[in-house]
Amino acid sequence: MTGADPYSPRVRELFAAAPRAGSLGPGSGRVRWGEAMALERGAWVRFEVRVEAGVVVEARFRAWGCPHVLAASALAAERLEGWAPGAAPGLDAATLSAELGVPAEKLGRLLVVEDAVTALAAAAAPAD
Amino acid sequence: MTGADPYSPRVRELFAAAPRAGSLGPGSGRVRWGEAMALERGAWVRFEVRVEAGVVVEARFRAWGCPHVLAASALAAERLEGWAPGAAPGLDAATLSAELGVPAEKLGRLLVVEDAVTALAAAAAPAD
Amino acid sequence: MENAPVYLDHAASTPVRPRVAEAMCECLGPLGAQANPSSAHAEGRRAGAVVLRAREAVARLVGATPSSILFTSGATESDNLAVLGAARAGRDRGRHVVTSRTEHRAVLDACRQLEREGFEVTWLHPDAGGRIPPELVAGALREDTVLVTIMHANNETGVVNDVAGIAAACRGLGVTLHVDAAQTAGRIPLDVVDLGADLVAFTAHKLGGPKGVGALYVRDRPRPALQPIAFGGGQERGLRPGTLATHQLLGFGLACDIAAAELEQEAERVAGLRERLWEALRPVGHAWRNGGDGPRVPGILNAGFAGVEGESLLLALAGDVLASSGSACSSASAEPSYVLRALGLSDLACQASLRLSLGWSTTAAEVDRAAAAIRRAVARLRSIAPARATERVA
Amino acid sequence: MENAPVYLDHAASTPVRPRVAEAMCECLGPLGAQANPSSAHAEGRRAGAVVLRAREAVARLVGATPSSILFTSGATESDNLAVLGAARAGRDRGRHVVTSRTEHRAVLDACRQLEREGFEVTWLHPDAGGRIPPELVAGALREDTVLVTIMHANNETGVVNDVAGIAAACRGLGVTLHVDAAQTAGRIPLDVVDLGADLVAFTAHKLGGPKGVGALYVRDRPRPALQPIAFGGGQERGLRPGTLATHQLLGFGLACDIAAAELEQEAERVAGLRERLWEALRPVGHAWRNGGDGPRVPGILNAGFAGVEGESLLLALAGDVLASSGSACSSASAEPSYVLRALGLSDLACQASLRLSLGWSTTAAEVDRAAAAIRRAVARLRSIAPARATERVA
Ligand SMILES: Cc1ncc(COP(=O)(O)O)c(C=O)c1O
Ligand SMILES: Cc1ncc(COP(=O)(O)O)c(C=O)c1O
Repeated sequence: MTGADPYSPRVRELFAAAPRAGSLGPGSGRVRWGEAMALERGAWVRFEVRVEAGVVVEARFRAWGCPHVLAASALAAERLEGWAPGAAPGLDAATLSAELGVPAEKLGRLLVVEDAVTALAAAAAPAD
Repeated sequence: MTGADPYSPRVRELFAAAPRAGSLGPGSGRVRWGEAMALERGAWVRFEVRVEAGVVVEARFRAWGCPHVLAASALAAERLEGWAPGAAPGLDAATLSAELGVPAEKLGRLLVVEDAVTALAAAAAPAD
Repeated sequence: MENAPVYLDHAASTPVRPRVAEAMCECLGPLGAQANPSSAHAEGRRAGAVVLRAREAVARLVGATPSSILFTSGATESDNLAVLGAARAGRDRGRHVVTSRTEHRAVLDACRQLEREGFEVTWLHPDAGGRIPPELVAGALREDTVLVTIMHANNETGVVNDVAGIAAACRGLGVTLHVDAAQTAGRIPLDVVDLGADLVAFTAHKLGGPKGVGALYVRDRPRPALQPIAFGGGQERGLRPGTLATHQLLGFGLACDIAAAELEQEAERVAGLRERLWEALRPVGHAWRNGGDGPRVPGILNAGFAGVEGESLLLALAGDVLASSGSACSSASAEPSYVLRALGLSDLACQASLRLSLGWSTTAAEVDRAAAAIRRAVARLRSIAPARATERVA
Repeated sequence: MENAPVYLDHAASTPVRPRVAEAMCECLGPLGAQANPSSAHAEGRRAGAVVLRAREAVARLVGATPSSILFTSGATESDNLAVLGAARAGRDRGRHVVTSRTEHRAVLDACRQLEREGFEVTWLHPDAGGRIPPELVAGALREDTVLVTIMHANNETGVVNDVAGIAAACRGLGVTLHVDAAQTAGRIPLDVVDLGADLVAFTAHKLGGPKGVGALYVRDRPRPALQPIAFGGGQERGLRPGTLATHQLLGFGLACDIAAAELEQEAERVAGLRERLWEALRPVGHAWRNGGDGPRVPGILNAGFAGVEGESLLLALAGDVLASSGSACSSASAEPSYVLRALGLSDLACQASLRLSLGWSTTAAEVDRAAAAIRRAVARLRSIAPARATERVA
């Protein structure tokens, strides 16, 4: 019913600070990106990572969507740092939403974040 | 709808003072009475008059009923003084109700007052 | 206030408790919760939190979970939502409804509407004490009964029905039981679980809260099927749409809290005042109480005075006592009370009756003043009535 | 209050006018009108007189006779009573209803209920400006049309329909016309006779009055047939039962009086503030107004900002501006506004839109503060969004 705060403290914090929002600047290593968009669901997310020695050393996100989408994108970007492409990133919608306390009706939007991570994982996978 | 005073000033006045309520005391002349009762309509009315030389010189009423019935009975008793039995008393429900501003849904009750007047008129009619 | 008339019409509406009025005023003020409680922004959520606390307070008073309390505009709407909503939702299972002749008009008229919609209604007659015995309900139940609607306490006589017994009769038969508790909530201990009802109607203005707000308890498990009577907005679980009136709910909730805190002590005090009033009235002679013995709410004394007509008694009392001859909504009509008639009273006895209802604001001094005034008025009206009117009481 | 967020959500609910709050408090106090306004005694009549004056005030604001104003719990109930009541009353004459896709959910959902009851509903699409042209209504009318229900002004875009034109199209065809005027009463001149509607819904909390009270205008001559949605008590000509909430009606009436006295001047002032707001927002670039040109209520600016998502914009603004992305009752849901979609906006454009609604409490300083905050928030969110999001607006 009415009265409850739809945003958990962690969502508010990530939304307000938006750490890692934006694009990577010039630098060493390989830069890879992954993007997903579902305008009818109200989400458009893009990740960029810099990979050095098989490990993500820097991650950035851009997101258009509700606060939960922005917060989940920021959280995912944080977790992407230290990730070794080729391994599973472990950043699916269910994980992100549980950590952030996202209401059920927003799950569809978090799938867009997951899709962008998946696209990134495909783009960043080491060529074998 | 709500808010209007169901009792006209005249009804309030007659109800409060109830002039001529009660019974006739001992005295000269002929005493006659008329009564009507309709409990399901909520009215029971009785008139007593003292007739001297063919004219009512004193009238009394008793009434059980709503304020409109009591007021109409008091008004009728007042009018009965000076009335010459045999003539039409002219105290029908419509007349009484118009004079007192009685709401339409109470008309049925004023008919009981009229009936009591009619009974009185019959009882007081000069024997011919 | 020494000379103001004594207000003995708590069954029609109680004055708002001063603390309730104060809190409502604050809520209506510049720093109050002014936004739409459905709005997502901070002010909306602040209003929403007020609504939530009110829901908890109402739930607490009646032993319900907050999620089982729907807010409405009053018991009339709650009754309609319950009666029409449960019957219509059940119409594929059956079209038989059981109720009584002494229900409030909100229930009576909703049941009449169901008759127009093709339902068959069994109208139970109360016993001489004004109660609907559970056996009577049990005997009326049929295979196709979908709804039983019986009030908790009657608003004219104050007699309390054995709802738990009625619930037991309904149990396991797939019958939804609705109870109109407008006259009992906040006045006598009431626990929806003990009552065993599926739906219970409440209203704030009979327990020291504001007019225009009420609630319907809708049991959580199992949840009775209910078709809304109005649509849109999605508020109140889609069962009752419309912007929630924050200040009204705040007042309702606070009134429930106060009533809950004082419940037993007030019930005793008010019942004591009612008996004091009756004892002070008896000396007038040819007087009786309507509603017989047995459980009743503390605040209602329905008394008859032979030789007196109710409306005239009320007018004679007007400067001294404010009361009703029946329920407020029928007080403008010239009809004798259908509730008293259903008890088997004669026309004369019905019309000789007065409902004196006491509540939180009533004091012993007021009771004494009222009793003296009533005695005077009865004596005066008897002196005007035909002599035999006082003797003729059935 | 310098640092309190600017309240730009008057379309969801207006703060209660201080004079209204004050008068309501008095009414709730110990010397207020506490009795049941249906009670016949002096206190009841005093409450009844308050109700009567409120009825006159509401009637005056909208050019109606007092007897044509029924009190309800708000526009949601008024809409339901009108839509369900008129259609059901007319079902023997025909079962076709005409409405639009941009109605308030109270009307939409009532019409959906009619569909479940066997009515056929024609759902008109607005033109690009968000209006329902009278010709469109005329074209939808059939022999079996019993009800047309079209809102006066839309609560999201503020665009005003040509109701008089629609009424002309319906005239003489035995069609009942209902108009939801929740967003216009007290905000723009409104005369029910000029509108030509048979039924018009109002609510107090959009014009400086309290939440939880509204009205339905029911034309006197000819009187449209109307089946109640709730029963009992006989109040409001048997069309809307329940104890009337004296203090609420008092507040509603007084708010109408104040609105009427200031109507034209306030409409001009608020429209000026709305334009000032828009002019201050335009420099942010890639911004547009929803709802096109043509008549609109003064207080609503529905604007889109490419590259920005409404809910995030609201959260980014939370400390500075309180507004909505759609109507309050849908603000908790994740759905894009059905009203903007019906205008033909793309998903992106719908979700990039914000409803800023101004009213009696809004000042120029607040508008400037709000505009600065919105510009900052838009810029920040754009800096976070994918670069092409700002360009991609249909
Ligand atoms: C038993 C009973 N039910 C229902 C109601 C109606 O309640 P409300 O006035 O809140 O509509 C009342 C009193 O008016 C009542 O006494
Ligand atoms: C156009 C419109 N109709 C109906 C309503 C519902 O009114 P209420 O909140 O009084 O139920 C609203 C606002 O909530 C509205 O804007």
